[in-house]
Amino acid sequence: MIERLVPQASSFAGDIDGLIWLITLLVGFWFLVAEGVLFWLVFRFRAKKGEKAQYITGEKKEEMKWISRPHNLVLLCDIVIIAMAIKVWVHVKQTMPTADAKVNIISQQWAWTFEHAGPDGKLGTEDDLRTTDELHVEVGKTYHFNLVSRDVLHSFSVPVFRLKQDAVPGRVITGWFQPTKTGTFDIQCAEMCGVGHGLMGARIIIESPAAHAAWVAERSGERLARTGEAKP
Amino acid sequence: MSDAHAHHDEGWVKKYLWSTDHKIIGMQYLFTGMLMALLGGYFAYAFRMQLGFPNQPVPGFGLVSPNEYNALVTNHGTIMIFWVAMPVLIAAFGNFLIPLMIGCDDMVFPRLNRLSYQIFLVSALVLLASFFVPGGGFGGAWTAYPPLSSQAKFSLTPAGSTLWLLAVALEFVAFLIGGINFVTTVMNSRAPGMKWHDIPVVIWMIVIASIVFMASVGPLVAGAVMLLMDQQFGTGFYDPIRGGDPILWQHLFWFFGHPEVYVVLLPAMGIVIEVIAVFSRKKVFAYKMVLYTAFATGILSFFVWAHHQFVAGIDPRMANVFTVTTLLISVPIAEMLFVTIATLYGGSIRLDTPMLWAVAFVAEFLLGGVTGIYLGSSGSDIYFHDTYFVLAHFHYTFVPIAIIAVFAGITYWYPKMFGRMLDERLGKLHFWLTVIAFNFIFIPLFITGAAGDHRRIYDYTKFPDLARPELQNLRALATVATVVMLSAQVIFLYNFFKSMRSGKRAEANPWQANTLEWLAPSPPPHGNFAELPTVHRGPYEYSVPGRDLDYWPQSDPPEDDAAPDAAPEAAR
Amino acid sequence: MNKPIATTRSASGIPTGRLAVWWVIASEIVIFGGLLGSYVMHRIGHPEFGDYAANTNTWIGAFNTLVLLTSSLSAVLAHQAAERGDGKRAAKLLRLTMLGGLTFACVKAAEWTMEIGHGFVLSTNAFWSFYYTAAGLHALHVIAGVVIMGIVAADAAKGRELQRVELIGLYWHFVDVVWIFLFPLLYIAK
Amino acid sequence: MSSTEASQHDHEAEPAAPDGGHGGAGHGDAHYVRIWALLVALLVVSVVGPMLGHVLVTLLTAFGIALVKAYLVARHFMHLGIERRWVGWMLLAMVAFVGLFFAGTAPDVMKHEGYNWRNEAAEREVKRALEAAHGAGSSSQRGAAH
Repeated sequence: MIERLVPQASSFAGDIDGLIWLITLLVGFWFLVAEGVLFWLVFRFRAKKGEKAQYITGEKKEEMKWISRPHNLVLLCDIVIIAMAIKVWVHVKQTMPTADAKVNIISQQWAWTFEHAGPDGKLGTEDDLRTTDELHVEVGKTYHFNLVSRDVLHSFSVPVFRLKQDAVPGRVITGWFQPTKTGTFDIQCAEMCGVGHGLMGARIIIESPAAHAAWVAERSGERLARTGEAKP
Repeated sequence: MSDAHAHHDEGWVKKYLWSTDHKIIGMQYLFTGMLMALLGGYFAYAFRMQLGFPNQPVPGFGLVSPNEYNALVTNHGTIMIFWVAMPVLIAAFGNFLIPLMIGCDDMVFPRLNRLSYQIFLVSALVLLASFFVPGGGFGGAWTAYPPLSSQAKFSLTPAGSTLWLLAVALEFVAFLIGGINFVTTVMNSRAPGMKWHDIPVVIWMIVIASIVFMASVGPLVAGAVMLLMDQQFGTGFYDPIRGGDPILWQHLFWFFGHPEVYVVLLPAMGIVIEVIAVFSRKKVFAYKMVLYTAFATGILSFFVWAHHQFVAGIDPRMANVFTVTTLLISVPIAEMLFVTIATLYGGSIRLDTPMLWAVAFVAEFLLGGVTGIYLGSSGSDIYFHDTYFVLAHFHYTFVPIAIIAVFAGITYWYPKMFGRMLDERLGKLHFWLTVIAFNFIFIPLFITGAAGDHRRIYDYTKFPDLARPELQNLRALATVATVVMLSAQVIFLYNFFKSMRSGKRAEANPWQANTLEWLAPSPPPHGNFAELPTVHRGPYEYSVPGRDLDYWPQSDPPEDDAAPDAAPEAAR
Repeated sequence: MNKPIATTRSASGIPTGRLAVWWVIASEIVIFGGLLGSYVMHRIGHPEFGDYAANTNTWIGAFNTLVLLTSSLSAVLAHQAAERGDGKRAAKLLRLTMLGGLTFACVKAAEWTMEIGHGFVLSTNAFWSFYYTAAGLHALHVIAGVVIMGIVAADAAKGRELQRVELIGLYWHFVDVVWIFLFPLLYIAK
Repeated sequence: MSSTEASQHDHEAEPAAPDGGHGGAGHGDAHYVRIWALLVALLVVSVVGPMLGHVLVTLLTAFGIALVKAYLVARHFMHLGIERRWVGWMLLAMVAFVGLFFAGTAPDVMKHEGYNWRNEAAEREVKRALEAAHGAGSSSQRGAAH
């Protein structure tokens, strides 16, 4: 359903879309039944000349079952949804699979800064690559991210990943994703962050291993050239 | 108001502005709420136009700048919840109905009641003032998350955010005072013979809502004091750099914010159940079950707040707890709707305007209810959080609550309020235009939300994935529908004010209803009843077998010989 | 203004005024509860608050506790007098209670002056922010109580509205109970 | 509770009526003075207890005794002991709501780390303040570090 509007580009996008499907089926059924009964009753029991309404208290046992049976069924549906929701949640947000690579995501009014590992493949070293409003990741690798904010709340949202996480100043929040599809997609800020909130977009560029390596090489070449000029 | 009661010597100011009469105070709340609704609707018009037709001057507003856009969405939300839904559903209907429906002459503390309205009025004026200060109105969303709301260097609205906060805090004070008055009145001043189970559902709902409000707003009052100190006195309660915690505000806010949904939902449900019983000539199906579900909802509503914060940086383990509680609250709410629908069974349904609104409430609210499941279950909320899907969901709850149910209430009690009938034809026209346009606003927004539209963005052209023409067409459709829905309200206003002068005169009980307010003349004079009534039976004894009339007012003395074999519950 | 008949009914078995005061107290519990709950979270999470709290003066806090406890006694004795219909004595005892409230406020003012003189102001750090906010909110309640009590005492002296003596007393005891918790939270937990 | 005719009594207008308040519970003024004396004694304990310097004793005397004091004031001065039972429960329910708020909020605010998050700002502030207080050693001015 969602995948027809937004492509799935992460390993857990399918899980979340599946959960949405399940909920749609269960609540859709209830919704249609309830609407159907409502309109049927309004039609069936419309006022007719000389016909008096029935006197039903709804407190007798055989009357109550019309409420208590749906009640139990709703409860059952709830339990199914709870179980599936928690399963997806634990997978996406609570457990962290082993990382192949790491990125730092720094949000501020109103821009995103991304820190990628440089040619040495490690984050937090001299040769890290910093970009603004452009996140480069390699398809198929599991990434851990550290999300921080420099000023107010922001939210790192990648619709194609079905991933969203608020950034809170003072906190480091970690999470993970594994891109599964190459392409260039939107990154949004999904938490009100001031006047420029509407402009705080970025792009995620998911590349094949070769393309990613080429980008890293090109960027670090540029970086070296720049620092070389700065420190003759 | 009717001329028949103009013989009082009091001046106009004393009678209408300085009155302690619960009916006048109810009207004050109603008219203030209606004015604020017009303002909130105007705001919606301005920002919807910007979204539907980006960066073109909006007729009647001009070009919408980003900070104006933020102030518009923030204050649209704040106004519609705190200055429309609350005053109309709780204060206006509560004030007007409670003394009439429980059969007494006024609220227990009439002067406190007047004070409550005056504080409310001041709060509305403070909010209005906040739009005109340097920097403009507050634009940090109605949730006012710090540090954006607490530090002017981030929000760029140094005065606007403080005035906004003050206005909200004053509004809370007004409703605390009003709520205490409501609860005390219902507990103590019921007509002789009116036992707990003879109280009409709508009164129960207003009382439960008032108690839920009272119990949930406390932490936020404390939180608002702390936020005010952060804004103006240099404290760092929510400043992480100085040992504070922005997440604390989120908890304080939503501990109130979620019960608040039920604070307005319950009175709306009460109005709808009242109308459905009268217009289907049926006893409310399982009256006690309605009360139990209302209690259960009220209590459970305190346990669910953090589902607004699943991805806000709270500990992910807590999300599991709140998913369970959130989905469980669907059980009493679903049951309340089932009971409402079941009441229709076997009825003799007349589709007058109030009934149309009441049925529409159930039909529309169902969609709002079921879409809540997507957001309450943590796994799918990761995607839907802060998208237009959320927005469409809560508009499918709040519009039925604050608009549809309110229209059901106004059209139903209008004869009692003003002594005249509304025009049915205009009423039905207004109904169909409003309800159809409403669906054309928010169904498209469900779709754009599912496609990834995130909230509070003034221009989607900056997001390549969202700037697709098919999404933009949906946004434009929603905007056009908004304009239609807002225009339809002109019909209502015309009908409302014209009928006040020239509508058909209403008798005391035009709908042939049972509850006590219909015993009083229309409109009721000061003191309400010629002789304070005594209650002999429950409020929903419609179509009792063995009686010629299909209704049986609560105050009618029992006819021992007239209906010897009536159902025992009925003849108690 | 004539009292409506509504005010004189008592279907719950509790007189209207007292019933309303119970609800006032209920709504105050959650206000103070939210603030103190937030404080306790920070207090436990931030061990350095203990060092900051060492700068508060336990003896002043204890003295103020004694003042409030004593004023609560005079408030309840005023209620007893009102029950017996002795408005004069009730008014006298209420004024004694007001004196307690004023003493409390004056001591508080002196204490704060001293602390501010030492450089501990509202914005010094989170502990002092909570300290001044919580104690300040409580002090506002004390001052409001004193003002209302003055009005009630004036009426009671003339033998009017004697039931209000109990109502303001209930409120006063509640303010006392809040202080009973504030005292260890702000002064003793070091 | 029922709205029997008998209880439709005009309490407001006749405040001094024997059933209008709680004075008729058989207590004279001496009873209240005794409660007051007990409260003062407890106050002394709560001040002296922490001087022993034992954490558990401090907590017990400070907060345990606060609970006892609050109970005494509520029961005897506010007359909750002879008020309708539900009033006490209603007030306790409000306290329970505060407890609920605390329970839902503390995992995020009281703690500074959890699954996949760390409140580094708070950790830094604690470290800095403790070092400023104990590292510098000037006990008279600690706390005024800013």
